[in-house]
Amino acid sequence: MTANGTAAREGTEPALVRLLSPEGTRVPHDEYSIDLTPEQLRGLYRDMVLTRRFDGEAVSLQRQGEMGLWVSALGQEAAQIGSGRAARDTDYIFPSYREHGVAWCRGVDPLTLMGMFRGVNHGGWDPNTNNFHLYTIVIGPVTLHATGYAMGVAKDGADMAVLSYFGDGGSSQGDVSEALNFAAVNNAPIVFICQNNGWAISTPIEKQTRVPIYQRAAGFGFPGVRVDGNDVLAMMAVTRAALEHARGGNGPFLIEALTYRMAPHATSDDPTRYRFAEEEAEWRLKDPIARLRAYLVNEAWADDAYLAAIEAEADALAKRVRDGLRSMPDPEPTAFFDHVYAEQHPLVDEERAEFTRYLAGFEEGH
Amino acid sequence: MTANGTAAREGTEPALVRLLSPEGTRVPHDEYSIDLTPEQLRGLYRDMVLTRRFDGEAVSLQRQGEMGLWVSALGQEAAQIGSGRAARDTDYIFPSYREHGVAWCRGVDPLTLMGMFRGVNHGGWDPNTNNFHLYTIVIGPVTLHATGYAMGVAKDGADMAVLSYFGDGGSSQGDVSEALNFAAVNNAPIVFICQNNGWAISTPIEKQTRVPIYQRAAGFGFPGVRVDGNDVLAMMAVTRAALEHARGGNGPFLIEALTYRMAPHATSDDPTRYRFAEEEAEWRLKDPIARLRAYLVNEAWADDAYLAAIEAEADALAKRVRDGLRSMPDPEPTAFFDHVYAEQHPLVDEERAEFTRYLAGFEEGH
Amino acid sequence: MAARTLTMVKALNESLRKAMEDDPKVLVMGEDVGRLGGVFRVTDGLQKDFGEDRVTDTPLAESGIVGTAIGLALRGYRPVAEIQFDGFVFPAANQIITQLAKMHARSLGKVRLPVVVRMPYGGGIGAIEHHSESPEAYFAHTAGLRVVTPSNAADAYWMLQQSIRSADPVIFLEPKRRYWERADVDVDEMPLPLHQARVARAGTDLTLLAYGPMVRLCLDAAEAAREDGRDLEVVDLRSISPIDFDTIQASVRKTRRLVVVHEAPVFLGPGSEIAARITERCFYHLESPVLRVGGYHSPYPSSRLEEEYLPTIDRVLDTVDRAFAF
Amino acid sequence: MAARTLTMVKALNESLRKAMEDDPKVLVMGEDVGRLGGVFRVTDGLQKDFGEDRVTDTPLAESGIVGTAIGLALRGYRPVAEIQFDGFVFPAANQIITQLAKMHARSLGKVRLPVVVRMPYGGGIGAIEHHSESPEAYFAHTAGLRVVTPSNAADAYWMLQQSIRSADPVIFLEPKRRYWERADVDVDEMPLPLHQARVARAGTDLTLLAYGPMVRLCLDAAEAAREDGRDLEVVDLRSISPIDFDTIQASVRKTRRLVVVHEAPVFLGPGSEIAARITERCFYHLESPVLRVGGYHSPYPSSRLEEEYLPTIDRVLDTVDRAFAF
Ligand SMILES: Cc1ncc(C[n+]2csc(CCOP(=O)(O)OP(=O)(O)O)c2C)c(N)n1
Ligand SMILES: Cc1ncc(C[n+]2csc(CCOP(=O)(O)OP(=O)(O)O)c2C)c(N)n1
Ligand SMILES: [Mg+2]
Ligand SMILES: [Mg+2]
Repeated sequence: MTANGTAAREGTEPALVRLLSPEGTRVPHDEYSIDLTPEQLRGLYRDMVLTRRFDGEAVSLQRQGEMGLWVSALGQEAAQIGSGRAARDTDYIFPSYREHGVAWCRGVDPLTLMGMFRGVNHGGWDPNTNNFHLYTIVIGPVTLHATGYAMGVAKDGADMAVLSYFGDGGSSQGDVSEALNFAAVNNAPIVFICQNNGWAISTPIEKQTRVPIYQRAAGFGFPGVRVDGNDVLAMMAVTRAALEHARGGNGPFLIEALTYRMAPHATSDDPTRYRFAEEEAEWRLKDPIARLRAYLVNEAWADDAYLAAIEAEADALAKRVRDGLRSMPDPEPTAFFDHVYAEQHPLVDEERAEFTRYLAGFEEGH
Repeated sequence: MTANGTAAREGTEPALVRLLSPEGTRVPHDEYSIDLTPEQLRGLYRDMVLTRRFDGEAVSLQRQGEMGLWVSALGQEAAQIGSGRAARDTDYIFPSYREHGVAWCRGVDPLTLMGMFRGVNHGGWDPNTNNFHLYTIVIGPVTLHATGYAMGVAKDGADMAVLSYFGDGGSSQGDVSEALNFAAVNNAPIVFICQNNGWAISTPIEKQTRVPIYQRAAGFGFPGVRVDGNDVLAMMAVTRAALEHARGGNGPFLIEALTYRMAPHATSDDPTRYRFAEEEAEWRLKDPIARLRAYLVNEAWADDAYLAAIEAEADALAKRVRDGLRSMPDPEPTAFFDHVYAEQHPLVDEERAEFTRYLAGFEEGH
Repeated sequence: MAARTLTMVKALNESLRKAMEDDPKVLVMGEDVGRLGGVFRVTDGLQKDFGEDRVTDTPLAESGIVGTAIGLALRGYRPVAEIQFDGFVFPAANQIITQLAKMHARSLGKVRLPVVVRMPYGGGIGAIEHHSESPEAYFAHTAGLRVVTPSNAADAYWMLQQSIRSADPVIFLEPKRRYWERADVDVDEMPLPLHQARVARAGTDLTLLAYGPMVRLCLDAAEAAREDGRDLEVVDLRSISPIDFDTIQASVRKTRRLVVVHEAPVFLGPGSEIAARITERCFYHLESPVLRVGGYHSPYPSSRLEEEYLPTIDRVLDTVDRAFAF
Repeated sequence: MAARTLTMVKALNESLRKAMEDDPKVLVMGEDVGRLGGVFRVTDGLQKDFGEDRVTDTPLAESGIVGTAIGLALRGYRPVAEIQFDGFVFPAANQIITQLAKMHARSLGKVRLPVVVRMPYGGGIGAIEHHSESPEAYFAHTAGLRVVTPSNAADAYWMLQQSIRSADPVIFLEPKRRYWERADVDVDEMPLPLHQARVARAGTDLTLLAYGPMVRLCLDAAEAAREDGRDLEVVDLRSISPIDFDTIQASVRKTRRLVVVHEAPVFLGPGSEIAARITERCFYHLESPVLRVGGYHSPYPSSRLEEEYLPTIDRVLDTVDRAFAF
């Protein structure tokens, strides 16, 4: 199938920022460093385990018919938790549609994310509650929303920055390039994070770009860095630095997180059609959670009891999600008329009235 | 008005390729060189003078009401003639809408270009006659057409390359970035030429990009070079090399031609509203034609008689254009129905018949 | 304060100025809106008075303009984004159709996007390709957008005020060939609601329905028809989405005949919806089918043919004749 | 060769295969059309058999897909470009509307762009946002494009053949909820012309007009109506631009009543043009106004509401009742 080794995919060139080896040992780095307490490290571990758990539960629930679709973040926990935890609550985040780990860091209830995949809404949450924007299914446009938001932040002189996520596939969209350029020209306080998980559905990164995506940034005039996206410490360190760079009035920053989509693209997808199991197996060795666990255990910052407690918490979360999803109510039959406009609209009123009349007649056994 | 000195505008950094100084003396260059006969140099001179002349005549004719609009290429003759003459007849060229000098190199009659500005058509020439595509008014999309064409050339294994022109303003369009990426990923035989003439209507280059546009190329994985766009020799040398690079199967190449739009954006524009006359005066010192003339005269490759002969030829061309434009007929009143589709179409037929009936009734004094 | 006589360009300019004075969150953005004041000078002087931070020349990228306007609206601003010409709105189509129009519904009402997208539209000024198009049907078909267009300077002033104050995104279409026509503008007078149509001329025999650039033409046609002894009513639609069907219906129940006139192509143009719905509402009142005069199923032609392509008084009157011939 | 029973997906797949065998200039391109065979497997196996050079996975950029397809067509190829889902066509709107549709006219006929843009469209499969939309009106309003949609596997096979052979650009809409329905496909049988409508069921009392996904629904509605003693004719439009008004007119002159059914929003949807034009053509024949059943003026809702949003047999029959009540 796909040749694995072009510059676009290669994870070994010197530019890659890594602070924790796949074996769980600390790696020094000249430019980026991080010093976390055991408590903080355990927090990251917990975040990743819980994210993986509710994500996996979502896959099961989809299979059981509780959702039409689910897009799993399996394998990308470090990229998401590391960056998500690097942001301050006051920073504003624009996800793509797979950032369940980032949502978790913002305090968004996993059930909130599931409404759209169940089909009861298209998102429906209030972005301002957690400074976490809605998922956007059309790939590309949201990076410009994030950029515009950051331009507004600059106008306000607010002490905050914006995080904007996109995928390796997304990097090809004209809107993403326009976002990089608008951000550069306006010196906007925004950090772009490209999770390069190797695949856009069945399209490998080699067909998406000829060079690593972080290089795009220099082409628009700002710094870009490639990070080991399965290394939660590196992700956190670099995202922190990038956000500080942005908050400090130095303009945008691009982080390419080199990671891997361990699951199918979505529950409807069949990756055996386009990629080798060997590739997945290879990446399993770089698992972000196993890596941090090894570090914690080696340093004796986590023992079996601790790990078991996290598992128990994960079980409880899974159960809560399962119960919550199963009992998530359907919307009212006329709900789709309700928010087309913020202000009164005669056509919507007329159609709603007509439909309501129809429904009533129908129920009377018309 | 506009601060003149950011990296995006700066014309003095070492990267700039220049082979002929503004004073008309040859400058050596490590990577790019060119060796032309006096005959060839005189040819370039003639091309530039004739282009400037018919372009200037077009401005006058527009003022006299013979055209609704004209977009002058004044000041950009070297960028256009140097690159246009570097291409082989078999190469295929996709202009933007201001490449009158390139059209001239392809043997496209200036009058052919004027139809759209007169309003008798939207272009209407056959691109295959001179391997010179139609002008495209919407900025951006044509760079993708050029890329697709080049992808086709690669499929055919043909010994040729594609030249695709866009402006500094155009560089911001998502389509242009998509074109750079598609070209890179497909290793397409295409040379992009960005004529950075400092302005997109009233928008200075500093508001368009934070860094020189040639750097965009590296971000997508292929070489880019900034050239003194008022130096016809440098333009020719670099474009030749770039086309050879592309024809040789090495993929795309981006040339940023640093030049200046000496005229208003279009005949309808008033540049005194947004830029200083000093800036124009400064660039007048770098005039591409004066520069080559100085070189020719210094080397005694052109004398007064030669220069006068070219002026006479220019006068004749201007007269031919003037006469030709003035007698350019209006299209038939129903012409706009004729080429909506290549194959029969009932709605168009119905509307044409209706309109013809209406016209006939009207003429009968209905 | 008494009414002043202003061109539509000046009325729009003053309306923007007023909105920016009233609300510091109002921003103006687009290609060349700053120092140049826009290619039609609608934003003339605004950057000078309000600064580059509120009146911004953007890079040349329409998707970027609308996309960052959405982001600015998410941050609490009220951007008024200019698209330089009708034919250049399509690079922004995705932002407008899948994002701007849908985010309020997507968020179940939690996100409002009070963005105005202004653009000159329509033909008749002898321009080159893409500078004379009438793309209103694309936007009117899109739920979540409001689409309005003034026909005169007074409406231009007030409808722009109302559009900027709207909590919903508004596509604001400016009939460029009327930019230089003057009208009395009373900046104190209470306006009509944004989406209400207006009977521009009362008549009894047939209703001419138009909006934007075609209202003036229809008024002239009505004058001409008077010589033939026909008393035509002219309705200025003003809003293309939503459409004020009640006002049209009232007119048609009275006149019993309707001709819709617009520059946009007839095929699936706004007139098709009006014809369909008014026929349903007035089935027993209509003495002739609703007839339409508009652009043909062709790209907008080169300027030497635009008089042929566009509705003229004669084509309107010809169609009026056809209506009476039923 | 006798007819074989194929799903629509398989019929489309075989049609592409046939076109690629017949003409080496035919290319297939889009996101995931290669090894994966497309998310619906319409291009299954084609890359294996024709190579990466003719069946190409593109970067994720719809404007890039259509834009490079145009360039390939300029070079003499006949690209069949896939847009993965209806809701993702809008990034390509500018390429489709200002370039693909207009280049033939711009060149006074010297440039032909035989590009087919295929896309699955419509709802009913329980998908998330943007995977169930019906954008046909945007394209049908655009002069220079042809817009067609099969309702069954046999039409899918033949109409795709015809679209690929067309000298004009064709927007080819595939009713995704019918992808897995089977029909007899005779690959030797002479097809109808691409733009001709087909009477799918003869009847006398009222005409149901539909296309793509709604044809099956209308046939079922007609069956149900028979129980009420009403004999409905069902016309499968097949082509949304141009529209075969002659076939519709013949049907309506016979039945004297018309109901148009589509998933696209009713407001400025294809039904509006059909209503307007058929009313004009059949003014004295119609016993009730042309009525329309379709999507509401709302973004396509989340899947738990799509049964409410979409036309159903009951809503069609309710509208038929309304037509008879006039
Ligand atoms: C504009 C657009 N085109 C196509 C799609 C269909 N689609 C959904 S996900 C996907 C691949 C995305 O890949 P990438 O950006 O790498 O993100 P990932 O799924 O790997 O997280 C595609 C093509 C879409 N959602 N939006
Ligand atoms: C998509 C699009 N948006 C806006 C315009 C209007 N417009 C015409 S030329 C121009 C400036 C172009 O600047 P640049 O690309 O630098 O080319 P130049 O005119 O300097 O040659 C603009 C904004 C257009 N033609 N197309
Ligand atoms: Mg990916
Ligand atoms: Mg320029």
